[in-house]
Amino acid sequence: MWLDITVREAPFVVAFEEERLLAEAGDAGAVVTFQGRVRGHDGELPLAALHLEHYPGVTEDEIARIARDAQTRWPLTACRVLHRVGRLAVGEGIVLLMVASRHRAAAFAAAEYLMDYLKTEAPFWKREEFVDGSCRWVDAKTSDDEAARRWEADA
Amino acid sequence: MWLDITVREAPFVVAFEEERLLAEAGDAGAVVTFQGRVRGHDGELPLAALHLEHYPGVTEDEIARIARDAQTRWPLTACRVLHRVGRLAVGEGIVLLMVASRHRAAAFAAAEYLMDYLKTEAPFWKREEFVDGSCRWVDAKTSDDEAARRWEADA
Amino acid sequence: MIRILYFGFLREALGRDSETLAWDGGDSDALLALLRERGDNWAAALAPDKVFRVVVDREVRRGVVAIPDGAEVGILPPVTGG
Amino acid sequence: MIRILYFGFLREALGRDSETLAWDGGDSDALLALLRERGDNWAAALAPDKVFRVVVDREVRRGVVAIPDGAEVGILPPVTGG
Repeated sequence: MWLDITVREAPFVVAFEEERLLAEAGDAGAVVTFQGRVRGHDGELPLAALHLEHYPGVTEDEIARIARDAQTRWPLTACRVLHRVGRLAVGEGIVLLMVASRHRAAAFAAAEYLMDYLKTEAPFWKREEFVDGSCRWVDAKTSDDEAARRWEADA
Repeated sequence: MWLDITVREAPFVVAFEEERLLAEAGDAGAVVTFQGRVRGHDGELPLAALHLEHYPGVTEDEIARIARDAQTRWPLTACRVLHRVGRLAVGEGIVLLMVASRHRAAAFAAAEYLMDYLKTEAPFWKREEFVDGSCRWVDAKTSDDEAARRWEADA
Repeated sequence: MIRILYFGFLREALGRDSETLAWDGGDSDALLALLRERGDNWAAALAPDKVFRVVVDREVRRGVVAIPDGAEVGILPPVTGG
Repeated sequence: MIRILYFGFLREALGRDSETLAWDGGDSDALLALLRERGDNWAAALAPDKVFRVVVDREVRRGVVAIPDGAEVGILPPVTGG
């Protein structure tokens, strides 16, 4: 499996990442891409931006571990994870995940697995910046833990 | 929900389709993209191309029906389906599906649902062209029917 | 008279894309039975597991459908898209 | 001596990014207990449900981990990426 992991401030260009992945994906019949983007609202409050921080080095290692876990479960040919940090304005991309496999069921399952674990295991922290200038750390969601736990039964 | 369905011979450019979808997707936090591509082998036989045909008019209506079914199950903000027909060489894209929603679980589920039904309900037929020049119609897969049926229990 | 369209492997198996047929009325099962009587290759190509759906006037409905005079009738083998 | 790094809301709650601490050895539970004794705001910020993981020398291990002298210790609140 070709695996490439990046954590950075700069935006991502999906077309560029897709071209790289396809060049390495071998005889893949299915490519699943997930993009997470900054939404303009949290509940009723209008958001201006998110601030993301992480634990350099540890983050990349954790993502690699998660991706290799996925590889033991599904026959993946290529995997790209790009997660941004810093100040991300509403509408900007936060995370780009691309998974290639021979068949679609494996590509979908691996992409969901990776996102569930990325949300619950990788050391990223989000702070919301509202349009009124106030800031608030985002609480970890119980629903994310539950999403990640559903894979344990299959292990 | 913004919905756009195209069946055509011309290739797709993911970046172009993504830009259109994001412009219409409103406050979507999650975009899931599926690309199906022509694989170079069927079993041990090396493939040169696939030939796809469909039932014009009926195909587009069926895809729209499937997409509206998905919309009743998950809160989607935008959906784009582009399915190619004609002769598609190895490595070329066959189908592009993009789904936008506020949250990732809905976007993933809707994308899988759409692909499962696209495989089992939409009137497309594939013929394989092998490198030795011989051709063979692809048989419908029992696994695809099973994939589509798993959604019925949730209905 | 009805107009029949054949798709996928049926075109090759039956040696035609389409045909026009005299029609006294009836449903899709009656039409399939009539066509299967044309010979072994028709009976084999249009066996129940080879016909996914019969579409009348481009309106998709499941199961047996009525075919009025003047209809366009699409005979669809199992689909293999995506 | 160990070097402690704080992440996420802990930086604001504890008023620091990092610190250097004299260390006689022990595990991550011992370190957390020591830090919680510094006062109510430390005990609240480092309550069990607020500490997702303690990472020693950038090697992620689950549960209680040994902390040798000279280690870099990351104290991670529940993560919220993706």
